[in-house]
Amino acid sequence: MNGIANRMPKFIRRADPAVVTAFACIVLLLFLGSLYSRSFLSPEYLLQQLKVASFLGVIATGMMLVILLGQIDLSVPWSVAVGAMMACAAAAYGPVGVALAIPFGIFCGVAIGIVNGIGVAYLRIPSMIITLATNAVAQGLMVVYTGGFSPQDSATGAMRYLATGFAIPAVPNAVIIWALIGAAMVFVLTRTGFGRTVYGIGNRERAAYLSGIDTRRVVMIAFAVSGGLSAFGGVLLAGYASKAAQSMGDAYLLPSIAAVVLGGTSILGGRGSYLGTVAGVILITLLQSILSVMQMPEAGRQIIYGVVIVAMLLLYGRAPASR
Amino acid sequence: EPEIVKGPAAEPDCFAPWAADTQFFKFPKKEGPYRVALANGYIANTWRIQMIQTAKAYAAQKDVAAKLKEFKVVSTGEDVPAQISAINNFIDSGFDAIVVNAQNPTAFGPVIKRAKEAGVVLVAFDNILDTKDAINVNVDQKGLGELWANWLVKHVPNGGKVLEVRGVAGTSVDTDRHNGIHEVFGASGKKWEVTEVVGKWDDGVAQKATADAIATNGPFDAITGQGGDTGIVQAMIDAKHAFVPFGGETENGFRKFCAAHAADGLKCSSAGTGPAQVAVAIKTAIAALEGEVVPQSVKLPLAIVEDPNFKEGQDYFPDQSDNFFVGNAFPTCGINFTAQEIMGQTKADQ
Amino acid sequence: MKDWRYWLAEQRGTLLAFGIFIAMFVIYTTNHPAGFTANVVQTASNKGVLLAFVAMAQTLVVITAGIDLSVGMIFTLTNCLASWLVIGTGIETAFGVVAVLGTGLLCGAINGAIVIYGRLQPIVATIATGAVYFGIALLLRPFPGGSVNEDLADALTGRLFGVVPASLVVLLAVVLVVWVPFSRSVLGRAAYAAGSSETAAYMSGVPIRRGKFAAYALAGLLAAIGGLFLTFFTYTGDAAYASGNAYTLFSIAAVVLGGVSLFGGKGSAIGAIFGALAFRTIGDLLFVFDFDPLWQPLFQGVILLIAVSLGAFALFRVRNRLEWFL
Amino acid sequence: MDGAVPLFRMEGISKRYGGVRALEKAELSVTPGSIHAILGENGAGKSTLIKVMAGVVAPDEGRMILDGNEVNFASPAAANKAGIVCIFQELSLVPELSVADNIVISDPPTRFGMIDRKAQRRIAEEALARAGGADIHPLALVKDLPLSRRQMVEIAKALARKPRILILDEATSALTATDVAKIFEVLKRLREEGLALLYISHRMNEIAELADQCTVFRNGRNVASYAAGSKSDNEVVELMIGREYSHIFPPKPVRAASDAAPVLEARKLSWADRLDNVSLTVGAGEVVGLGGLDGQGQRELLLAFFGVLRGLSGQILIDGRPVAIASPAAARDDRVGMALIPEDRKTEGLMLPMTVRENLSFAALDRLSKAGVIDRAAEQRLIDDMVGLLAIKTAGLDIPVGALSGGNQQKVVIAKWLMRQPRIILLNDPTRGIDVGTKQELYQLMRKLAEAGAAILFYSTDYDELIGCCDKVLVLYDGAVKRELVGAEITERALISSALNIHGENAGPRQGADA
Ligand SMILES: Nc1ncnc2c1ncn2[C@@H]1O[C@H](COP(=O)(O)OP(=O)(O)OP(=O)(O)O)[C@@H](O)[C@H]1O
Ligand SMILES: Nc1ncnc2c1ncn2[C@@H]1O[C@H](COP(=O)(O)OP(=O)(O)OP(=O)(O)O)[C@@H](O)[C@H]1O
Ligand SMILES: O[C@@H]1[C@@H](O)[C@H](O)OC[C@H]1O
Ligand SMILES: [Mg+2]
Ligand SMILES: [Mg+2]
Repeated sequence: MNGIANRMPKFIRRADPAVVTAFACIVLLLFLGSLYSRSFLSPEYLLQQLKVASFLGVIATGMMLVILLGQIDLSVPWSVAVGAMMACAAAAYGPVGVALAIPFGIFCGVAIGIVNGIGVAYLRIPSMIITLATNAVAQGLMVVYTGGFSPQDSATGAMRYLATGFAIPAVPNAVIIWALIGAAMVFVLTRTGFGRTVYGIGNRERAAYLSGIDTRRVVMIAFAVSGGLSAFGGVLLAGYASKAAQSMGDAYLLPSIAAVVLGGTSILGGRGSYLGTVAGVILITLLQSILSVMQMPEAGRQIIYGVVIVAMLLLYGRAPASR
Repeated sequence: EPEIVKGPAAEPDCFAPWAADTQFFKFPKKEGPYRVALANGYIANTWRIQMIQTAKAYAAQKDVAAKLKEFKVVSTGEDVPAQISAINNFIDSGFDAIVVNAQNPTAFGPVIKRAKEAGVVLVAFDNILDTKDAINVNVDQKGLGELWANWLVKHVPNGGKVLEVRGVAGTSVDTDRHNGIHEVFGASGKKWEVTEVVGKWDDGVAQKATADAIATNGPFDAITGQGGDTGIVQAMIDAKHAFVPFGGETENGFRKFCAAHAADGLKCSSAGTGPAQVAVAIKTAIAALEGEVVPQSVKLPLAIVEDPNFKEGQDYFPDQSDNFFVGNAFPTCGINFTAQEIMGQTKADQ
Repeated sequence: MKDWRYWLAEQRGTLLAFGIFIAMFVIYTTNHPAGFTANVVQTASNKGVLLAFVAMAQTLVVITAGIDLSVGMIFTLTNCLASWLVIGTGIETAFGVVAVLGTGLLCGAINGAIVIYGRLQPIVATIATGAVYFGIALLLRPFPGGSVNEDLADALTGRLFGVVPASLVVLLAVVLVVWVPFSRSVLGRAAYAAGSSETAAYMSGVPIRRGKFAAYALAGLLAAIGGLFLTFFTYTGDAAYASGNAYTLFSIAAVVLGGVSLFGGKGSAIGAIFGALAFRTIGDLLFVFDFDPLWQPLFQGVILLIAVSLGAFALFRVRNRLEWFL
Repeated sequence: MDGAVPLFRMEGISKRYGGVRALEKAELSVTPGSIHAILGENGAGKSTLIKVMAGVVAPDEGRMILDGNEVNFASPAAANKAGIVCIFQELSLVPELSVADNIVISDPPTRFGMIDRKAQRRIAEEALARAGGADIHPLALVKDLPLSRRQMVEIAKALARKPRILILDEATSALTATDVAKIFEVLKRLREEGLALLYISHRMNEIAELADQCTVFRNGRNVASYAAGSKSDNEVVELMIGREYSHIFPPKPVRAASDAAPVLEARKLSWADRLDNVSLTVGAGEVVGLGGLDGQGQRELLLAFFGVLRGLSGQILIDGRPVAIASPAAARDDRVGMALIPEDRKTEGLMLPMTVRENLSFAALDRLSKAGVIDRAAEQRLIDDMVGLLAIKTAGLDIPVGALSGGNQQKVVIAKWLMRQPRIILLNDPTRGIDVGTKQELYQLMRKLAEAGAAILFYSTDYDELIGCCDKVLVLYDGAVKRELVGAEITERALISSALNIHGENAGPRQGADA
């Protein structure tokens, strides 16, 4: 107990100003929302937001890992869809299928990630373009699949439970899962050799390579993890919606990038903390939700969304001045 | 160049004119068999996949196949110019008729002109064209909105709070349905307080928007959704929102819910037109090539099922995918696919 | 080494893109039911030129080692604006064209200002401004519609002397009027230098900020030319989100296929144009190969995957592994 | 010269970076027609001073006076306009642009608003010729040139700007004697033409040859100014480091070269057109030097051992057994136990924004982890050892390594490899841009490691170092070993003549084979 109390101040002292500001923005957003309606401060609404945020949170976790390497993963949309669809598909194959549904969905995402990883790490194709291409291939595969194989697309009980159940009263399982994945990510990034290597490669891959690191393997693993987490996000989304659909992932690409960067991670790689990503994810989710509930017409919503992101970044996301 | 003639159309029950003043076309008769193309835009959703599967299945039916020399399908994605170019290419390649699900109703002016000059029959369906120079196979979108609103007016006697989950902003489908709903509400004489959120015809988006709306503006006395209705009901269940009357689309998942929870208050009107309208469009194109009289604007019947008439195995299929649209038959046109027939094609069938 | 060898080395990416495009286009036209006719070429060029403009826009920004994820939205916004303004008498139309191009320039300038003077990372900054531009497009055109001066539209999407697609001529003119002067100007060189090594450029007294700003602003202008052309091609304005996004992503693919380095400082808009034309031909190949309709998206994806992997063959020539890391 | 009117004066210049005082009331004046050398330890403030002069860094306080008028430079461009041109080390060439583009970069000739390529090429060719780099093709991309050629381009670029004051910050640190000689001729000519030159270098012999006036910096202050030649080397070094200065090279052990068991051995290594049948052995405890003009394959040889090159022919043997080393990961593996101190510490040795701690343990993470998790206590112990062993001067372990001075950065690179206790250490010109004090520490460390049994292969562009440190030197020319010098044979004369691939005594400098 005492240990935790002792650590808190240090933890705050060490915190990146960007992360602190991002959290301050969250509070501000909620305050502004509460001027419109008290319900924005209700526990149900906040938990509901956290639950919805956890889907983006899981996906953004993978995106962050890749961005830390100085890369990007544009295959998120169809990795999410593939995860969701394939998990549901597995369920068509009897009890074994049902049992393996979740791992199978994740595995398919990992497979996409591995292709990305091979392209980026071994073939040195810019990630922005290889992931765009695998995204197109994944879409093609799912169209073929849907049209020809009598797809089963209902989520299994386990998927539903993960996304919407309550293992702990009042705390949605999705939130717990995000917390677990987040904790694992924090651990990996701060405590393991792999994490250090990720930051090292993000800063200077050449130096990392000459330090005797198999940088290609690390890049490959990071993309595989990103694919897997996108797919897992898809599995959770399918659980939430109780079914899988093709367009599931479309809404997650740009927000996942924005969330990571709003959280203070450098798009050039090598710098950023997971706590920032958490803040970014919550920010984006809240912003979208508040605009939606205010019944802002789509046009106004887009404009405000864009302006708020630029404003927040100008507040704390600026690169240092050169002189 | 078609001749403008007097009705009625060749198969009046199927080729129903949109309105009293709808013109009728009679194209010069061409000798078959014909080369027909389907220029689809977006492809990556179940509705479109189901549509393409139906088109293939329809073109493969014996009597239809006999009339077709070639049936070619191209999907060009979201990009309008790509679809325009596809139609241009079909024209240049000498196709006799082109069926199109247009990405944009107003962008095809030049291509319609070219088709006309080249004597190619152009038939639009689902997302139709703003023109009097091509044939449109129309769904009465506004009528659909009216139908849902009437259902709610009937089932919520004193008016109240309504959640309206809209589709994709800026499309005519969304606007027409929305206008239909609000005209009926306005004329009902009851007091309605409508909360509008955007669901983009997508279960995930609709579910989130609904969950947020319930948490902040709920509870509601009635719901209407243009699509993503399975997600909307799911959000109600998750939020432990009471079941209330619902006017929505024809997704299998939605209908499953309607059937299961009718007793608890989920009284539904489920209506729309399924992807099989592509078959009507192809049929219209062939009829036009054969020199039959067809309306410039064909009005499709709506497939409607309302509480308490949901029949398992006919109106919904408990062990089939949630994602497909059940309204998939147009008996007046002799088109009788069941959705599961289309989506249930297995590897062996191919 | 002889001078021409250096030239060749510099143009390698462009020439490769040219080669890929020609190869694909030959496969396409030789298998096309109508063959290599003026119509087929015109159709292909109208479609290709649209992406070419957006890809040129993307090139300018990528050269500075930035990226513009709002080009598609500027393209969409200017399309919507043009469907209001580019109509009427000659004077009115001309005024409309100027207004549309000015708007594009302004959007690009805003991006540039935010990235350079606001010091924000271009990826997120342009995701955000892209949302704003799309929002404005939607305000202008809540529904598809509007109109355009059809005489002008037909002239620019038609053919000259019955054979040459006018759109290609416009593209060439834009290359000569915008790209060539820019790439050879002091500002253009500053943009390249900033993209290659910002510190080095700064230390050398290169006007990097002005160079980068010019690149972003001109990118907006080029995207607007694209938007204008879209209006000529479709006669209407349409605030379509998915299509705007698609153009942004396609432009990145085109730029890479065109030999422009995403790391900045290297490549040319000419390469990107061929990249764009090649990318468009991938879609056209669907006409000539008889694929099951549901397999078409997969086919396109696979071709794209193969095309972007082509560059990787150079890797097998690398004998010093440090070259992997630039 | 002392009586000459200063062209430019700096008075009371201070600059702080956070807690670090880079400059503290520094003074300097520059007279036309003279070469003014600036000396000082790593981190003494030399670079900061000239960055202030060149408009790269804004000073916190102080005045600058040019031609009697106070000036203030808002940017490097402004300083250039005033006639102050600086050659920063490696920082200011744009790699993707051509040599000609780079030479005219700050003020390209234009016609009708566009860059006039013909004129540009003419200017570039002239400038290259003046700088002694006429063999460099103006259309070549800078990124394709070896370091020594890039330095030539830098100088040409500076000359093309018609400077009144020309500043060279360690501009020769990557060059070999021949190139340096060429540049010196240029500099002397410029002095004749009336330019004011500021020259920063850690090489005492260069300063002795070139300078008219010297200023020594220590801890951000100018501690002494004197006419060149008026102080002995030892006195100067003591001024610089502020302490007594003892003999620079540690004594070499006396023993027969043959009694060392070969640890690292190469047999007929060839690679592309850069390595040509190189055979060599390095024994335990032996320091073997690689000599020759820069760019004769020395760097490639080190990279070949370290598993970086593909398509290598010939054999590498470790402890007499042939091994295949396909990557640095394989090279550092215990079976081989190799370490490479790379050429460029900023891009190959370190991740500048990461902390000193993270950089130090980076190459040894596998050893410091159990099941992938870093044992932080063990990490801390090993880091403390290394910081102590190499006397790394840092404000803390959790500051970015980029904030350390050049010499200390280099120590971090070496320490990070020593953490693995390598048996074979490859050093690629490790003392570049490092002050005498630190150099001396490195020489001693090298010897200590050798005595502990390490096999050391050491490439240096500085002949004094090779002479002072090595038991044996292999001189490379055009990728092949031209001569092996052992023990007392290692003399400056022998090194130079074999580097130029000439055996007669009338060895005159000749153009190196380089493009
Ligand atoms: N941008 C900066 N941020 C923080 N500290 C800096 C910065 N630039 C210089 N310093 C510090 O200022 C001091 C002087 O540095 P400077 O580079 O002027 O030394 P120097 O004499 O050129 O050393 P060297 O011989 O290694 O080149 C050093 O302690 C350095 O750490
Ligand atoms: N971002 C930074 N933060 C802190 N200190 C910095 C930073 N950048 C540079 N420095 C300091 O500025 C000094 C001068 O930088 P410079 O690039 O001249 O390197 P240097 O020390 O002269 O290295 P070299 O000896 O290789 O020339 C460095 O020694 C370093 O201490
Ligand atoms: O008509 C719509 C169709 O075009 C779209 O693709 O899917 C949903 C349908 O309602
Ligand atoms: Mg220095
Ligand atoms: Mg230095």
